[in-house]
Amino acid sequence: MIKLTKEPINTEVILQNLEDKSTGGVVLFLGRVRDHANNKAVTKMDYDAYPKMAEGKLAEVEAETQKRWPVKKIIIVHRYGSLELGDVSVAVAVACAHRKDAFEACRFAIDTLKATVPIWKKEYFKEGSGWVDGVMPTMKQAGDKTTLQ
Amino acid sequence: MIKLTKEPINTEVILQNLEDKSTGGVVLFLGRVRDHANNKAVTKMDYDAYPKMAEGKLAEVEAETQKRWPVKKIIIVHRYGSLELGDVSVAVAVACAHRKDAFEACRFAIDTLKATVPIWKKEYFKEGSGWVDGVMPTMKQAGDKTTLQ
Amino acid sequence: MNITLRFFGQLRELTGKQEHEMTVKDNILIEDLEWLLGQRFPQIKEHLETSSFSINEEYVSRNAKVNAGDIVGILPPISGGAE
Amino acid sequence: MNITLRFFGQLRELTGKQEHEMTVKDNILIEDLEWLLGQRFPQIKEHLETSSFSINEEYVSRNAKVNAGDIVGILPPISGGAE
Repeated sequence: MIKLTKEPINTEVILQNLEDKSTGGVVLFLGRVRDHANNKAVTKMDYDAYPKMAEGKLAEVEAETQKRWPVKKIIIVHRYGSLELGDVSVAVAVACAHRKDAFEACRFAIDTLKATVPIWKKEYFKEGSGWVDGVMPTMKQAGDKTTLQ
Repeated sequence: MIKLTKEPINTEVILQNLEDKSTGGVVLFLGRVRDHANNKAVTKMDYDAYPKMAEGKLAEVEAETQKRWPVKKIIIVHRYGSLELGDVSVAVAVACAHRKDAFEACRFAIDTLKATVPIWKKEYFKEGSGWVDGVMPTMKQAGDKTTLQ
Repeated sequence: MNITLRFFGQLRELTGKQEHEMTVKDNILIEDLEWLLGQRFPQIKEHLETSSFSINEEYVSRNAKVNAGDIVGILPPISGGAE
Repeated sequence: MNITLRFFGQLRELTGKQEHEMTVKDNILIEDLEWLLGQRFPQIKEHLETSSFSINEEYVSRNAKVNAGDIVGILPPISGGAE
């Protein structure tokens, strides 16, 4: 399941939706708004998205992760809009029979998401603000590193 | 924080206790009772522990993980007693400034826990039961693989 | 032919535009559109080289052809998620 | 001297004992205690080789010395957590 949303991310609901008696290992990653960046205090963070395209890319991340690992359940939620310090901006949760797969699949999913999903961050400092330096999106997944020319 | 308990593990409370505005990456691992083992249906699972020693080893896992990675918060909870299918038996949650560290630290903590903490599982099947084959505990952490002679 | 441009992140701020209709020659290549954009919006010229382009919500390379009615996204380097 | 044994997991089931007081010669080594246990509890003899020992809640090797009043744990291979 994938979701792009302006609402707060509810980790409790994510873990409930991940319940599955056939899976022994669950790995949940949460990305949160941090109070500092490059030794400067951050006060809040805006996330800009290309919503329809971001949803398509999130779905690709989900499909590619399921293709590469024996994933029983996967939930990817990304928030956008204006976030406060400590707010969860992204959640990736994976349930597998074994923990090794769950760790690897979750790591792959968040790394691939970061490399492909069109979302931009703007940091606000006590004085001023700035768009966060990012990466050129990869054509496909993090697996092949072909950068768009 | 470490805890060995007979009570159900509350993941919501764990995530609340992991809140920290200086950390951008959180990784939570949950181990759950699975409905199958070696192609046999499991109906429930008993966990036996050497409580005082297990608590000491959990504290060592916590300390060693903090020594090796820049971990801001770490919570390790292991349950013992009689568990039903789907019940969470172990939770390891780590918060770091960056996600790479959070993934590695969480993985190290659960792997080391499995190799050192004196806990035993007994599986119940439709017919019969059996203690789960385990590993010889390592003297120290998973890092050095010295098995006790 | 007419196409629709969409700007994101810093490019949206610099152009002051979220969406922009533009008339271009038929079957223009993205690389030629990139040059045109540098003329039309000089304030983003230096950012175009490190930006990516999408046509109808799919990343495309610089030699992709644009068709009439296409929605072309101009995407600065992405920075979603957390480090 | 007197020591206290603690059995866990399968060993507890096989011996039917959780705790067991035992009188042994002073400063006995774990490896000699292991031999004694095989005599006293033949039903766990085959499991002792793959078991680990603890003294007062710390893993010890086979050549560790046991002191009067020590609590000696006999621990079969551990299997905590999930795979």
